Amino acid sequence: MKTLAVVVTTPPYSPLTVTALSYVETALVAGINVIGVFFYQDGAMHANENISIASDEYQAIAHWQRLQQQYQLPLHICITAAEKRGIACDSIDNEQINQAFTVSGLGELVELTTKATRLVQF
Amino acid sequence: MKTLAVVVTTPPYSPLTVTALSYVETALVAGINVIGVFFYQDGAMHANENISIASDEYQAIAHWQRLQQQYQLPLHICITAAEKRGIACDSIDNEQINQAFTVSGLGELVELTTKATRLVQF
Amino acid sequence: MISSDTQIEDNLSQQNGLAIINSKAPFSSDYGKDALDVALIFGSFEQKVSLFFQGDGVYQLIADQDATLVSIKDYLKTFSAFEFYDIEDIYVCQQSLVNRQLDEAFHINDVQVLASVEFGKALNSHQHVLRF
Amino acid sequence: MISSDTQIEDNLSQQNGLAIINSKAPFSSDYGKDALDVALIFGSFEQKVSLFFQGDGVYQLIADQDATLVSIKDYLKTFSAFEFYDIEDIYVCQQSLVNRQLDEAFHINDVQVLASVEFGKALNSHQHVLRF
Amino acid sequence: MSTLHLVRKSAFTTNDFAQCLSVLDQQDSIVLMDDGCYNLKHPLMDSLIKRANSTISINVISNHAQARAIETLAVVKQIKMNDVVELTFTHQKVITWQ
Amino acid sequence: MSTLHLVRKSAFTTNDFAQCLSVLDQQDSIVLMDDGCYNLKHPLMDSLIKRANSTISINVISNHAQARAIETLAVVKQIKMNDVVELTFTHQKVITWQ
Repeated sequence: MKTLAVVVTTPPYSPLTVTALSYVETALVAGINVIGVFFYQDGAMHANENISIASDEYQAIAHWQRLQQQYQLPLHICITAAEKRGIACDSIDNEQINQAFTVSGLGELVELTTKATRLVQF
Repeated sequence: MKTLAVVVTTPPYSPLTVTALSYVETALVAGINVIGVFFYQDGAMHANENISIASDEYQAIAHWQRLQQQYQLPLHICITAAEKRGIACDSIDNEQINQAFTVSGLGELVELTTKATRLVQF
Repeated sequence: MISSDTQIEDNLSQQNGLAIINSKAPFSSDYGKDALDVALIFGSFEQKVSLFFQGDGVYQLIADQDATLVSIKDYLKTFSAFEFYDIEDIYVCQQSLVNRQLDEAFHINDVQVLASVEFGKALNSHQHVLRF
Repeated sequence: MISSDTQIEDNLSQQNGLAIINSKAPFSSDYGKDALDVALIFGSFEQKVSLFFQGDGVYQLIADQDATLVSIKDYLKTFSAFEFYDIEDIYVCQQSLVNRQLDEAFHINDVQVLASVEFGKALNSHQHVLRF
Repeated sequence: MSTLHLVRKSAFTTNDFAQCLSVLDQQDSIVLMDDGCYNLKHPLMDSLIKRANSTISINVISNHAQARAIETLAVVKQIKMNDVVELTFTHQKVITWQ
Repeated sequence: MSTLHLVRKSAFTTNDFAQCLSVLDQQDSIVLMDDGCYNLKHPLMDSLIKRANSTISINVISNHAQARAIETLAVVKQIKMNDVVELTFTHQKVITWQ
């Protein structure tokens, strides 16, 4: 079976995240096994629970959340990238991290990469 | 008297913020009246209290804080830019905002610009 | 040392207020929107602001674009409010248009197409410059 | 539809693991450091990883740099650990060096300078590619 | 070992597209997306199209080009996101130029 | 109305420096800083230096160039940050190309 892993390095307030979302959702609808999305660099900001985007603008985070719920799509954020960008990752019951995201290390990227038939970066 | 206003649009984890800091500190040491630094776009992330940069790397935020204390240098963050980047600005006793920074609107940029003899962007 | 001549020149030039250079394409970053927000706030405080479009920034002015096709809120539509905010000086770099094979067809009126030297001169007449 | 031929080719090519293209200069963004972190983690998990330097990315390899002069932690020094992590395939684009008037003097050993076609072929032999 | 190249940046501003073209192989395909659509009007595109005996497939995501009011060229195939997903698996790997 | 131009980007990667040069006036000064130091080796610099009767002052922040192992040119003045602060006020305005 063909598997896909996706790396997102653009922040949630960038219009470029729309393209990443559209690609991942299209793959899921087509029945591709998307084994995970790894948010690295500015992509880690997607997991910041306090991000507030004007309601008339594209709600990238809500859309990722929806994909996570609907398809059990694993969304990993890189802990180092997140902490550098002001998301405290140390507490257990963390109010700053959006619950749709899993705090992971770069080791998760290794796992996704070795398991995936294709790795695509956005 | 010559007055200077500075706009910072680069994030605290970018090496480019070192240059901005060096410029502002040099101006202050030279006795220039720096009427304020306005952090806009990714620059707003400087005010995120939870940012954790490895201790062996350049501590940009601590240096800005030092300049604020030593020279009473006003550090403004743009509220819209900050909220987009996950810094909640609505509460009164805000634990997420570094106390060295003042939450401001773009109107503050207008004021700085009209008062300053020179406006420099970093 | 600051001469009094410089001071006078400063005060005179201050009449021309802020120039904002737009250098980024409209739909791949927040730069265009962030620059627009600055322009409108200066306008609403009745401070003189002029807009310059150069490089890929010229794409912000091109007619017939539709951000909704890529699910983005169309902030370019707000450009039509420039008149209301007394933002009257809108300059576009002709060379940037030519390089990109773009016609002088814009989605707002009163855009002034300038050759590089004139574009530079218009920029030069301002007291402060921000670039996005 | 996925042919079984493709599947076989995939499994074979997987031998070559991950290629990381470095395209950014070292001291103005985190890209170089972020790419390095990925390379080292692949190395420590004993996964094959190769490094490619192209465009301004070639500046990451140039000898005699000193990040401490601009108060930055010198992550380039960690490049000397590549051997320890079994990262052996380090390629640099010759044309990028020539364009920048750079000599083939690097701060690590065993850097392979390749013309564009060979650089492309080396890249092509990898299963996955990330670019920073 | 064919590669799918996703081009997301304008060649008028950065050299990412030039770097992509320098490693391009005959079996490869290009998808212009996001600001990469602007490259349809760039001199690099002319030289790519004129490459003798080129077997390289050039595609553009139609709504990305249309949003930007960029006219596409006859030799460039207009595709949608489901085509990009399909191309992902008909090529052996993907490189994103952004 | 002289302008101080702070150039922070490599012309090998982006076109910011080219845009700067297109609006440059005879009384202006340039400071190469951060990745702008790489422009010392760029063809655009050659043409700038060769401009007939040029009165444009070209400067580079010495530690920024040295950190990058970039040799400076004889016609380019090596300066420090306090010079940049001084130039800020001996020119009528500052444009940052980043």
